[in-house]
Amino acid sequence: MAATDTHLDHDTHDDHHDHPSDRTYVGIAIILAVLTAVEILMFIFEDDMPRNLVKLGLIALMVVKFWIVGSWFMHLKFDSNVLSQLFVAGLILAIVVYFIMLSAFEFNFWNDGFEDPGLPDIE
Amino acid sequence: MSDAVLTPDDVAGHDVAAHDDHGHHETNTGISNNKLAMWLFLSSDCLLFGALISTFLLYRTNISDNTVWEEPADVFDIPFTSLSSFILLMSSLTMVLALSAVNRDDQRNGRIWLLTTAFLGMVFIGGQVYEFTVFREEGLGFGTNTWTSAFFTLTGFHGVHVSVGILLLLGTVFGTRKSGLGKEKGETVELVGLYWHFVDIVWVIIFTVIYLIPIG
Amino acid sequence: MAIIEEPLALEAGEDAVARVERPLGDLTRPQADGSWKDWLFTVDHKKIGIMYGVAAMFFFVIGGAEALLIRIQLATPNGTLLSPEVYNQVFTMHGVTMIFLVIMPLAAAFANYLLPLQIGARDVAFPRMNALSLWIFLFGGIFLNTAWLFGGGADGGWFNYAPNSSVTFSPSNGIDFYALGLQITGIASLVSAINLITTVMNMRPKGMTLMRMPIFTWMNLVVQFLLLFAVPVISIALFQLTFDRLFGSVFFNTEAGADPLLWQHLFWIFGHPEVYILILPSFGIISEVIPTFSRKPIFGYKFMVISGVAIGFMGWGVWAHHMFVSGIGPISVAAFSLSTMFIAVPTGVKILNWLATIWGGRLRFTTAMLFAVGVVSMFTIGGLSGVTHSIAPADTQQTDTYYIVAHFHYVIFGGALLGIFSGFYFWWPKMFGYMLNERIGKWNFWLQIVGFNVTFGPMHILGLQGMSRRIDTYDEDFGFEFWNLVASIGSFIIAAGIAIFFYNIFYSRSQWKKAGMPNPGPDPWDARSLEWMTASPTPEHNFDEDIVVEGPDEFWHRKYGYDENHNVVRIATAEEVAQDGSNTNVHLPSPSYYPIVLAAGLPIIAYGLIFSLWLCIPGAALLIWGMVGWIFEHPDDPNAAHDHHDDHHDDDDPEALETGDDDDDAKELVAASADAGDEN
Amino acid sequence: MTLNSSAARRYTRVALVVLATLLLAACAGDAELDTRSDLAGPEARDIESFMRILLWVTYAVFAFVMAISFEAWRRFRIRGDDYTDDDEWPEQEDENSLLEMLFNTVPALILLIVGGFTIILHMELNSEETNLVTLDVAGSAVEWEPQVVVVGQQWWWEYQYHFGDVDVDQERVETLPNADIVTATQMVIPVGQEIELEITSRDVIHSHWIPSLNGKRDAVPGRQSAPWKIQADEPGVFFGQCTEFCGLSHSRMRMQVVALEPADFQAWVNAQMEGYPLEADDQAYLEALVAGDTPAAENSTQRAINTFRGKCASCHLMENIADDVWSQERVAEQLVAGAAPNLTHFATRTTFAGGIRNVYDPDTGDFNETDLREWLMNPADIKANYAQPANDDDPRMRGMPNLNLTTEEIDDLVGLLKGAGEKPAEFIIEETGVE
Ligand code: HEA
Ligand code: HEA
Ligand code: CUA
Ligand SMILES: [Cu+2]
Repeated sequence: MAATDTHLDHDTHDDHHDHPSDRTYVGIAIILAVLTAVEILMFIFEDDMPRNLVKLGLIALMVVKFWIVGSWFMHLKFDSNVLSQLFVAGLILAIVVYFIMLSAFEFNFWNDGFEDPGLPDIE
Repeated sequence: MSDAVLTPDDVAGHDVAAHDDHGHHETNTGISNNKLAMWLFLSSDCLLFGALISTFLLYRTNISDNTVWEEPADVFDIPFTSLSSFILLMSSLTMVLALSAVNRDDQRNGRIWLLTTAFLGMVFIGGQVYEFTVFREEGLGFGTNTWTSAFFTLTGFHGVHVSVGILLLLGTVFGTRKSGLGKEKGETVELVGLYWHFVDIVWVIIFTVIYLIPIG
Repeated sequence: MAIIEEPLALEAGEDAVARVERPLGDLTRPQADGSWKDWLFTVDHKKIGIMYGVAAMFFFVIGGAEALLIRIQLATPNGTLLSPEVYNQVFTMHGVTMIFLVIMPLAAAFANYLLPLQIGARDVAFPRMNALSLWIFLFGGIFLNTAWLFGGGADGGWFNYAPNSSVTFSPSNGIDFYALGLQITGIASLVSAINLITTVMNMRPKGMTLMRMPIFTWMNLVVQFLLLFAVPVISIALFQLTFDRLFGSVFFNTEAGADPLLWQHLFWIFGHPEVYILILPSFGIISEVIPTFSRKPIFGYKFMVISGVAIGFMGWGVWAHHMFVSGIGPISVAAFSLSTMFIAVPTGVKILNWLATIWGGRLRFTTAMLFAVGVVSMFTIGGLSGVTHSIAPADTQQTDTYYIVAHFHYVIFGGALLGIFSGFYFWWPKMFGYMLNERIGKWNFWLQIVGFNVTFGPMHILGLQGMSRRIDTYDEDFGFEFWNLVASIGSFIIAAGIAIFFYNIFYSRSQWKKAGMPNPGPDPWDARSLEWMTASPTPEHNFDEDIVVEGPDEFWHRKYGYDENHNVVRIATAEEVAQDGSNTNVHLPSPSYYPIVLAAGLPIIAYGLIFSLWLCIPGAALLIWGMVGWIFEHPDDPNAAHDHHDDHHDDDDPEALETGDDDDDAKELVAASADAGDEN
Repeated sequence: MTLNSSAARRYTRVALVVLATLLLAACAGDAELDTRSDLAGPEARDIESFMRILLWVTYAVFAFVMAISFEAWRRFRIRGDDYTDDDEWPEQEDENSLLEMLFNTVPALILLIVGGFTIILHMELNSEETNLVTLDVAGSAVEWEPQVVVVGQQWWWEYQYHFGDVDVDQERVETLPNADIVTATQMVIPVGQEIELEITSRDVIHSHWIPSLNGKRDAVPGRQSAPWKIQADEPGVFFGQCTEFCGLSHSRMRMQVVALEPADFQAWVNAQMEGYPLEADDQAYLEALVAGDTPAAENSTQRAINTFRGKCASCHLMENIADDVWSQERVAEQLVAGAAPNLTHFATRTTFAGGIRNVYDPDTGDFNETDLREWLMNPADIKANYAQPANDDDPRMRGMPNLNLTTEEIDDLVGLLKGAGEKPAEFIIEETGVE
């Protein structure tokens, strides 16, 4: 995600580079606050909306907030790509592995096995 | 001789020319060792919280043996938790402001923002302690059912992370009383900040997963 | 200072006296004085590596003795040497010891010793953290084994399935020791993973790109990443287990509706990457040994690297092959069966590349080389039986029988351990300055390989005959007694082989002393990578000068070139190329008291959790003392003689001086607490 | 040099011997597989034949690796201890795209083919066939969809047969209704029928494995396993052993499957539906007891009834003798698993104590009083168990405790158990003989 901003990467050894200004930070915080408000609104009107929409919406908002904090506050957008790659590696690994784990609990097909495919004789 | 000989600072064995550029050692990645290590730690922590969150997801609906509630939402105090979540979220703002002040060599504001951040963190922890007490009073113990076990462990681990963060913030503020919190402390503050933001985004997930997303 | 021992040097212009006057002046660092304290407080990656090795070999004798007890018990039907109760503890502790306290730390020994050398660095990125890992591991291992003194070891098997691991089913404290002990050693692995990854990523010399690193370094990098991501998973599982056993939570209590498969998933999500953590260092070792003694570069370097990374990567998607019969549902089983099978592809690439390296070479069968080709053949057997397990339908007949026991001993003993022995023979002169005797070495090898096959070969048969694992006896009429007896005899042949190895160490040393301690020279084997480019044994500062790297196998290319017919010709001798270690002008990180202090706190806290929370107080006190001392410790020993404040430091600006220390304090705090504090 | 080369030859010889041993071992393994001629079910046979093909694939791969190695050793080795002589440098070949491609693709192709067959076999093993067995149960004809609930507990197996119209595919064993037939350690099935197993556990994880009929499947508490099945093509007794480590007496947790012709199976069902058969005066004595009187026991059976009701019935059920004092809740208070073997038809089984002792002497066919006496004297002598409370908070036990029975009580009980059902057919007694 931060890959596009290479021009922001420092070429000098000098300490750090163009940080966003404090004002940008405050702006970001306001965005975060608004997103949180939306989340809570969704929660309040949960019963008036389709369940799946609520769930999807909440998850989407969560991801967006995560991404904003990660890329601006944690500077991933401005830092070396190596860091983003490291972090995203851990993140994706965690998501994928645990997703598979949880689905193994869900899809365990207790009662209906496969149709008998008629085994070709492998003798 | 001296330029051929590895110098003390050069444990890293990097390129000799970099020495003239004092104070900023060139590493292969251009990232300081400390920062790289911190990020490695954070990416490892993803798996840690991942395991806790998945355990919670697995046991999310398992509230057997429970005489206290119909569903968890009955005991949650969402406005309260929302507020404390919001406070934690905003502490991320004060944290970047602290870093930005330190990087400007603005020591006074740097300290103020760091202390604010720590304070907000403490408020959050206070809220969590309060919530735990309420739960206990309602009769929800650690071992009441798998839901409570998973809940207390997940939020508790997060609480421990926040508390460590508070110690780090306070350590930074008070540990530099003599030496000052000048620009050269930028990296220190940045590292504390990374940790702090991470703890914050973990809560973003926890808040949604535990409190907001409806069961069923 | 900080976690990065940066101000190793006293900054020029600052005098030692000024430092001693600091309020915490008594927290100066110890000095190297040539006594045992050098070892206790060292932060030198080489000493640390050696201590890892010694500790692991010590645990190996314990784990091996447990194995021999198992084999005596099973040598005859209805054996009575061990009661069922003790047998269960013995095989559990055997597995736990061998995996967590033998193979992993032996790999860590090599990684610590060699990684900085192979990339031409002076030390690891965080020397004190390195010492911390060692002591945490060692104390954790000792803690785990003290379970024997407090009512018996863990008795749930090394993977300790819930709910058999709950207090109801295992009322003794053994499993508490297991959970907390592994938690502690896990912290050690995590700290050292962060340290070594940072080292490899950040501290390579000029010209050493990633694709010029030796395969050994590569494989260890992969291993450290696996540890970085796998350790937290088992940490959580162990926390849950501990909480269940000690604090009344119900993660694995089926009466409260828990699902016991949660433990299995978490354990094996860690556990399968773990087996690659065990094997990849060995793959790295033999990837150095085979080219050296074949006189050829490693065949298919790129594929070797990529396949190693691929193994590490795919290792995350196969864990449920340990759960084929646990009832996870046919779809999952099918998916995991297929994904497991295909791990054989990158592994096969490695095997075949080693064969291609040997092919057309000039092979010298030194002991190191024998062990290395031993790995190639023996690991193949184990890998192939692994593939037969991965066929889920077939595995329903194999799982939890001795066929599995045969598989994993073939890959672990025949792969990981033989590889490590190969490493011993190969790097011994570099580490200790004398060569191990080759003739005795060959006895060692042949006894070990014959004994190994006689022990574990028959287990394939026993398994296919239907002998269950983890049974303390079997009846005569099951038809198991012949092959069990053979296996038991074999295990004593192995023991003889390993005893010979220990003998070899002492014998070779005394011969060497008798001969007037001849130096083996920097490069006794005509080898290829940078660690051979400095004196033997490695001087404390590793290298006298920076090395600028121009390609893979840098050292070799400095010794040899090609003539017009593309034949190899020598252009320099090793002695000409290698550094002689004579530079005394190098400043090294000072020893430190605090790693060992900090580490000592952990087992005490763990005892406290088991026996009485009061004990946690002194434990925590040690921990805090360690951390505080760590932070406020001088970056350097002010009294040490520094005769080399050379001009280099003249450019220090006064401002940096003033604040030199504290700057890092907070960083240190971050690192220390992040890595030790909140992990436990 | 000479010394070295002779040493080298010696090593080569040793290496060859090792290889030969290995090959022999492999063949022996194969031979063992052949001698496992008691493979008696289609599933086991399918797995076996696939496994045999697999083994040959692995032999081939291994032979290839070893052939290359030996040939390389033979051709390219040089001798001598000087590791730095400059003459002997081969061509420094370190890549070859074609070879490297092959190293990837050939194994991948082999595995692709193996994988295809794996999936087919896997689906076959997990498929279900619905076949109904017509049985006469207590006088009425029942269409039984052959299902057996298999429950593991420390350290024995329970088998439940539900003939009624119950859906046994439920998650927890505790919620299952009472079964029509409950037996321990020995599962009896009709030949030629695919039997669906619903495997679960009451305490820790066990694994149910009858190697001659099919692979294993774990018994996980709180879950009922994904479907698993067995089928026997001919009458016989097939042994099994718990294969998931389950604590102290894991090695002594064994079981057998007895496959019977349909008619014999029907007879077995009929017998199992009966309660304990009592003589008229003993029956009268029992009824008096049930009514609350305390009549004096007049013979061994009556004394045994008394002892059983007083000491054994807190855990064991014996229909018609103790069903009024026995209760599931009481058992659950005493045993972690909450169940002990149902003893009503003890004498129709051929093994006891988790399948490690004979009920009948396999040579003479006599009731095995010796072992039974020893067991009743002190069960822990025969089979390690934790017949003591698990910990201070939890008084429940996990095995049969020593009841401190007197010799006379033991004699009486042995007599009672001897009468618990018909003696099974000769061939079962002969084939089951353990130890
Ligand atoms: C060093 C450790 C190590 C290594 C490297 C491996 C490697 C492999 N393992 Fe193993 N395994 C263990 C350690 C290891 N294992 C342990 C400790 C257990 C037991 C845990 C317990 O229950 O206690 C276990 C158990 C285990 C099981 C579970 C069995 C069961 O309990 O039912 C399975 C199932 O799939 C499996 C599979 C594999 C496979 C497919 C590989 C592959 O990576 C192997 C790949 C290698 C080759 C295949 C050989 C070389 C390849 C070629 C020459 C190319 C050509 C080959 C073909 C075309 C096939 N292993
Ligand atoms: C890391 C790897 C490792 C290693 C190296 C070994 C080495 C050996 N193992 Fe181990 N083993 C495991 C890992 C390992 N094992 C694991 C993970 C399990 C599963 C546990 C479980 O089920 O939970 C297991 C289980 C296991 C079993 C199955 C137990 C059961 O299921 O009931 C057996 C049985 O024979 C066995 C035997 C041996 C033997 C004979 C050796 C020999 O190779 C050991 C040789 C070493 C020595 C003999 C010591 C050194 C010798 C000397 C110093 C000589 C002088 C000293 C003396 C004579 C005391 N092992
Ligand atoms: Cu039951 Cu093992
Ligand atoms: Cu595995």
